[in-house]
Amino acid sequence: MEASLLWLLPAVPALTALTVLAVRSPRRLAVIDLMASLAVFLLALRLGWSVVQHGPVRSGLLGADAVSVVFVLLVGLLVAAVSVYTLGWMPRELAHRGIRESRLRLYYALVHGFVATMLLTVLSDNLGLLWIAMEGTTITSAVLVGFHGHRYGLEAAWKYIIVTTIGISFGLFGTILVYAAAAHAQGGALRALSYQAIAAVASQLDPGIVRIGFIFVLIGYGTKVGLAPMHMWLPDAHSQAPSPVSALLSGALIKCALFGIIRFHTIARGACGPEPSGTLLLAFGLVSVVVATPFILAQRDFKRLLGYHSVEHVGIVALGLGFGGPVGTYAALLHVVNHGVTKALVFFVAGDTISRYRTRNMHAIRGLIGIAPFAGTMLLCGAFSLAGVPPFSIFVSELLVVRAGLGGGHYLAVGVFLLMVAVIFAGLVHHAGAMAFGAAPAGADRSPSRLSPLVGMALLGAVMLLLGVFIPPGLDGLLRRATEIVLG
Amino acid sequence: MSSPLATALIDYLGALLLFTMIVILGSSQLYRTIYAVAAQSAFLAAAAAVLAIATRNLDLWVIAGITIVVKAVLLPWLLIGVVRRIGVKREIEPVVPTLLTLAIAAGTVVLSFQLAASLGAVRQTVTGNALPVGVALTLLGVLVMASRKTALAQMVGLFACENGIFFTAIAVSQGMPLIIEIGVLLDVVLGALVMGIFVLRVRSSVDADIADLSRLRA
Amino acid sequence: MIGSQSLLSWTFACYGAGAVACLLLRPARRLSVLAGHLGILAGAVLGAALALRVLLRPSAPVEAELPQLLPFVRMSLRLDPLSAFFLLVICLVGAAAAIYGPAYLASHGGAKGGSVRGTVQTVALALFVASMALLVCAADVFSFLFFWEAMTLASWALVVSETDDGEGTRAGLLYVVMAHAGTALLLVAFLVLAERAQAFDFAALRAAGRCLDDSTRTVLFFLALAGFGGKAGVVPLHVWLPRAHPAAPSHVSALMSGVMLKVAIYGIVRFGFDLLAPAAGPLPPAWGWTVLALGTASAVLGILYALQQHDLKRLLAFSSVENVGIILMGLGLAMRLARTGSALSGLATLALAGALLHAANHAAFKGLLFLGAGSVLSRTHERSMERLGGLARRMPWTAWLFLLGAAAIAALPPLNGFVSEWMTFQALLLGGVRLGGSPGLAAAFAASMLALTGGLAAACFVKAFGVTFLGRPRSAHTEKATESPLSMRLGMGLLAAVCLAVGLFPGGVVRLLDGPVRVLIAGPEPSRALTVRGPLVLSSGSAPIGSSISVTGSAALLLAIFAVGAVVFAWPRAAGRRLAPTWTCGVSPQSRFDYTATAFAKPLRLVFAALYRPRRELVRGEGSTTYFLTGLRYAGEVVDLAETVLYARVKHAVATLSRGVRARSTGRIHGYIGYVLLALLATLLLYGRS
Amino acid sequence: MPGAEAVLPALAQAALLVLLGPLVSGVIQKLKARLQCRAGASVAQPYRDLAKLLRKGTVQSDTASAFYRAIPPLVLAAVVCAAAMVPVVVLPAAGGFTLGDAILLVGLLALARFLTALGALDAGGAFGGMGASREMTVAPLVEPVLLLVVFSVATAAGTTDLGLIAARRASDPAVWHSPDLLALAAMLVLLLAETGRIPVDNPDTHLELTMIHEGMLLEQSGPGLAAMALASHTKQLVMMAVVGALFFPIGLAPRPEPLLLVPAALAFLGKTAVLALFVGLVESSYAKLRFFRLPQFLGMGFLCAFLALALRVL
Repeated sequence: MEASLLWLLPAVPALTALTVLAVRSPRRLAVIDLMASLAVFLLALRLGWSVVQHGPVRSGLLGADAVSVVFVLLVGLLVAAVSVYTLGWMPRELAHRGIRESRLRLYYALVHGFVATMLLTVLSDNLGLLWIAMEGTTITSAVLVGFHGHRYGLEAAWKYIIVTTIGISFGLFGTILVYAAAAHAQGGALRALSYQAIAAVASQLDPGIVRIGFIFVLIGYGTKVGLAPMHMWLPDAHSQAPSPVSALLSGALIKCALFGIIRFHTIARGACGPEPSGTLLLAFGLVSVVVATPFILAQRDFKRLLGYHSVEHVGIVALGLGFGGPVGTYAALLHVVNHGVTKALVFFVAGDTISRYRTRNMHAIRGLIGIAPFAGTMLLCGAFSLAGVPPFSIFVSELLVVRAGLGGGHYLAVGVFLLMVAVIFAGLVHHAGAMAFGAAPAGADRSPSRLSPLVGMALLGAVMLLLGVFIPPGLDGLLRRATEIVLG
Repeated sequence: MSSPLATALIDYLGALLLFTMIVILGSSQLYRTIYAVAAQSAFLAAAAAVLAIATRNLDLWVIAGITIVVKAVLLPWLLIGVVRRIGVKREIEPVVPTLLTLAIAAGTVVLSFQLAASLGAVRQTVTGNALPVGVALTLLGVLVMASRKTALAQMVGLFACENGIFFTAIAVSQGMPLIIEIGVLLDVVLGALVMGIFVLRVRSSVDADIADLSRLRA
Repeated sequence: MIGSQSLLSWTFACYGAGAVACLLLRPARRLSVLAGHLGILAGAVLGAALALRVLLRPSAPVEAELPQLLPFVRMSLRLDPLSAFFLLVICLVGAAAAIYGPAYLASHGGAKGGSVRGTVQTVALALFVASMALLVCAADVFSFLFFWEAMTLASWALVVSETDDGEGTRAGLLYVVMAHAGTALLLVAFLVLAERAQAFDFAALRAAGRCLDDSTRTVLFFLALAGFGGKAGVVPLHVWLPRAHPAAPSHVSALMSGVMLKVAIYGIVRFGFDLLAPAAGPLPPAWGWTVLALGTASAVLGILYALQQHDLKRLLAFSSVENVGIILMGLGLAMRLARTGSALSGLATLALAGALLHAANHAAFKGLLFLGAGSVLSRTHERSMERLGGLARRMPWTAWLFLLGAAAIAALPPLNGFVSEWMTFQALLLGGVRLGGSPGLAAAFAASMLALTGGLAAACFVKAFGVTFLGRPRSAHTEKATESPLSMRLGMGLLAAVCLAVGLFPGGVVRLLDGPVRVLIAGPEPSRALTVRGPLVLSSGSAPIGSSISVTGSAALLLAIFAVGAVVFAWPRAAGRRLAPTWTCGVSPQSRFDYTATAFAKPLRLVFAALYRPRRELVRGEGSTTYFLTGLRYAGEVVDLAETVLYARVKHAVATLSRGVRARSTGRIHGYIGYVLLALLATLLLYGRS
Repeated sequence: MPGAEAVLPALAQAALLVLLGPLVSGVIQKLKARLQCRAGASVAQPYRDLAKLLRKGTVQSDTASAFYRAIPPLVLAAVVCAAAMVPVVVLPAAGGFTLGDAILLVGLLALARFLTALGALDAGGAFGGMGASREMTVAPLVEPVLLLVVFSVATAAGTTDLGLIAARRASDPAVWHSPDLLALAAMLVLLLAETGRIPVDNPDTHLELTMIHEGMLLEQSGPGLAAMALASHTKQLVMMAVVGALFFPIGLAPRPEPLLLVPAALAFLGKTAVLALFVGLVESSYAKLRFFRLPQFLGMGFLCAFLALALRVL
């Protein structure tokens, strides 16, 4: 049963992608989309439950342990929320000719292909398959980024696909090096690329080559994650994609890439001890947080702002991993979930806002609370959450990250981190406050928004708030086990 | 065929691969770079074949075959097709002056050899100089992409870079598992297709080279 | 008699119930606001009862375990006498605000806002008061930080929701940003300690604090001091305060200025005397001196800037900076003197008691003053004193209550402000004598600065009351002003009663300080040290050294003489009393003849010009010559040095930097690829070799 | 009533100060007149003025609030109350019930000043405002000086209670140190400022440009004005008594017994006469300072006082 779940999860969206190609009517498309996403969500929950109950599941190239389940659950939740949101978002988009009706099914097909590849990424036990799936996500999402077809979209898409493909190739190179080390250690055939097998013998791997392999993987997958200084494509792509896709890109995709890094982090820890990989993650995390700051402060484009925030927050995750120890790793994994949920929520708000004001220039967006109270409130809540203020979820994970850093004695890193967080907080609250309050311009669309986007936002908002004040024992157990796995 | 001979052959092929890469780096002619990358892929296939003979590994034969078909024929053909479609001017004007590029390339190669030298034990597993050559090829491929203005040149660089990876993969441990190899190639082809589409669409909508667009910044 | 445990839970249940009821009844706007405030009132009353019980009966402290929400922390509350004292202060002002609030929101906030604003503000108020009360009860790091941020957010919401113009929003931004930066510092201080303790609860932290090395201890203390000082409005971290406090609804301003600052003081006390205190021996002397210096600077600068404000609420906010400074003076001295041996410990008690008492007093009279300013605002919709005036005849109750507050904050006998300042004076003076040398000189200097502050405060509040309530009205709104409704007057009356009670019977109030002082320093208890000569006499130390006053006695004497004098002077005479216009050299008087706030403060503005950097511009009307003016417009302002010297420059620097960085990044893909390649090469070079 | 034996002398001394207050003003006026080669009014003139004013009716500004009428008695009460804190002829019984110390005295004087200024603003009009503004500008510069002087002496005695200070210093004259000279200098500067004398203020003029204290009384009339005048007379004498208690605690009676009281009273009169002479001489030999020169003048006093304190502490 569990084994079939592994195949089922990617298969459902993949088949959906094929079927929608044959459907024309927008209404039916939307319904199929919603159904498939909910199915994915339920399957993810089922898988998570079974893994929590009976431990890791494997079959062939696929496998799921606590770590991957964390990511699967995140992807499932976001996919469901995105579909709910799309229900009400799409008609308005069609009305504003953002998407032509003739290409609608292509859109849905691509989205589901994208989802399928993401699920495959986090479910693959085979490092090669992981690479293949990740390249798949690049290809599908690149088309989505360029979906609008105007020059900006295409430019962003080109930068995205080229830069990330380069990164991914480095990732492949690193994978091969580790594979070589593994093959050297246990001259095996296909199983040599199996993560489980490699992790099992990690201690016998040659440290030198694994170290180089990890560097390649970190830079390579790090490009896809959006760690500075390989992050530059990210604001372009995330700002040009249609908002639901942006939510998936920022919320889920970069986390899948992180998943890859985490896998190799475990292997590297096994082979060369915690030192090199931890230090590298710490360095890149810190650089990301620092680099993101000025771009957040002096930013005009709403969605680019969010893009740079993704850079900052993957930096925070990397910091957590780099600080290491149970606390740091736990914090990093928790932050993956928290940031995914929050960022998707804020992208939802951004989509609604942009279609109301017909602009993404934040200087032109005023008084959102007045014309869309719920969205405005969500904007503020999301902003505060992103800034790490209780009672929202990110506060908890950031608190833990700081604690891990102080526990590890990285006072300087923590100092820089907190300074940057404070500055970023100023910038973010400034932007959000300016957009939420004040008097809305005359041209703004004051029509009450449809139900489904609000439901989508409310869903994520609820999760955001809940995780801020209460971590369910199930999730806690899952994260703890995942931490053990990551630490090897 | 005995292993030392195979090692020697692999080394020669590695040298050839590097040579072709340098040709790609140095030449300002789009067609020439495309032919060069095709040749490079052919050498790669040859390397695979050599190892296949040496190790009597059937998978490697398959890989060699696929490489010939896909990388030496299909992809170059696709590139040339695109070039014909958009009638891009043959000259590639570099972003970085070619000489400087070559200098950087030299440095990169040295670095990669040094790096490989620093790994003692592992080098036995790798056949000959495959590891440093592979690293060098990969990095140089990216260097090409960074230093060329037109999108097609960047695609060429990307393929060259992947050749480097494949070479390493083959040399390091008789190739990755077959289906993985195939999957990777599949991705490469898909990616190439998508990129081609992008190039064409930009040409048709705004008459510019997609690699030249730089409106999105900061 | 219900147990303290249940009382505790009931207290917060009331706050919660208030908020929920307010949300549920939202359609009926008046009703919902009323319900919310009722909840707050109930919570405040219960909380006060609980606090009094803990303070008066020093039994085992009340403890409560909060449900464990997050897996890695156990949140708990613990009500020891120190917490109880601050809880009492919070509940006192909270109750007054709750009585005052509904009418105020209806007459002022509601006028512009509509139902949504009323509800939002009521809920936020409930959360605000509740989070402050929970904060002082918090017994572990996580709940402390959690309620700390909740307090900030709730007050932020109240600040930005009051007005539609950008002013409130900007003030809120500055406020929340500075608060957050402070929280970051606190985070570090707390977590370092928590790491040493390997636990989150204060008991463990205390144990860990005992065995810190001195440098770490000091670093942590200064981190905490900076974090809390920002919230307390210590110069130069005060810039947010005079913007944010006036922007909120007036009863919230009362809470922010009167109570929230005290919560920050609580943090400093808790950290300095309790968590970070060494196992034995005195605290590091640097602490006391730093706090004393900061306090002195805040006191003098705060009142100097307050003097030059024309916006009534802004003036009050600045004077809060002054009073926090006075509190810190006492704290600093107590830190220096505490546990240094029997001779000085009595003085430490005196200083600490003075500081704590002044914290409570300031809460009372600053709350009263803000409520008074609020009723003026709600009646006239004027905040600038230049356009007020003559209100004493139109709203007498508000006027007299405000006057009481003004006299109290100016430290005039026989009111509470004088009592606490007298204690601080005595502590500084005797401390200076005992310490001798340069430390003594520092204490003496602080004492002289405190004296200067007192004088300036008197001037400031003569201006505040005189220009606002006396003379003739200077605008149409003010002309038509009427007395505020009963509930608002009741709210003010409560606090006024506290001012009088503390002033007249300090001996009784000092008893409440025994518990907190016992918790903090191992000195003699205030009630023993301060009322050696009976409850009606307040003594500093025991005779022959030390001096004593009887505010009660002198108040009685004052009253008696006043009665006699009143009888004599009010005795009916042949030539009775008649009314006549004020003498203005024969011209029939107009309100334009009256002294305005600007005019009143001008001499001091010139005396302290070096500090104020006053800017004034005179604009002559069209076609005026040297001798003949068709019109003259005067504009002048005083800049806050900290703002211009410090913050403006930092802000500018950051902005320039980030713009520069952005300009660097061209959107060319080659650059992107180049960076990736570079990162790889660099990393390989640095980390590749094993 | 606890310690009535301690309170009654205090009240008696306060009454003494109130009664003698006008006389001192009269003496100073007479002295000035003589120095200006005028006959001048009799020393009893202030009493006559008070009696006259008490008989007159009141004219009150129509803009004044209900509080206005309460101000004069309150001010007087505050000053008299302050007077009760100063040992004039009798030292307090050690350890007995004490009404208050120097700080309370300063506080009560501040209260009087506060109320006076409010009364001035209450009537409206420019003169009252001007007077109040100037008074409240001078006050913050004066009060610290007074407190510092008290502190500098108090550090020697270890208490701020004027009675105890006087007792302490009377017991051993060795307590007289060099700092006291500075403190005394500051105190004399202060005396001129607090009593509204030249060079700080000019009690004889009603020119709006020069007056400070008088400006605040412009709208007062009849009994109210009488109260204010009596208050200022008393305050003046209180300040002098403070000087005596702080620096020349000579001849104070340790116990309230007739035999001891007589010399004490004589000593007090002597001290007061000296100070009155000083004030008179200064008034008739100096010109009034420009208002904005005052800070320097008072700053001088502040500096002296602070140095005195510093020397005491160091």
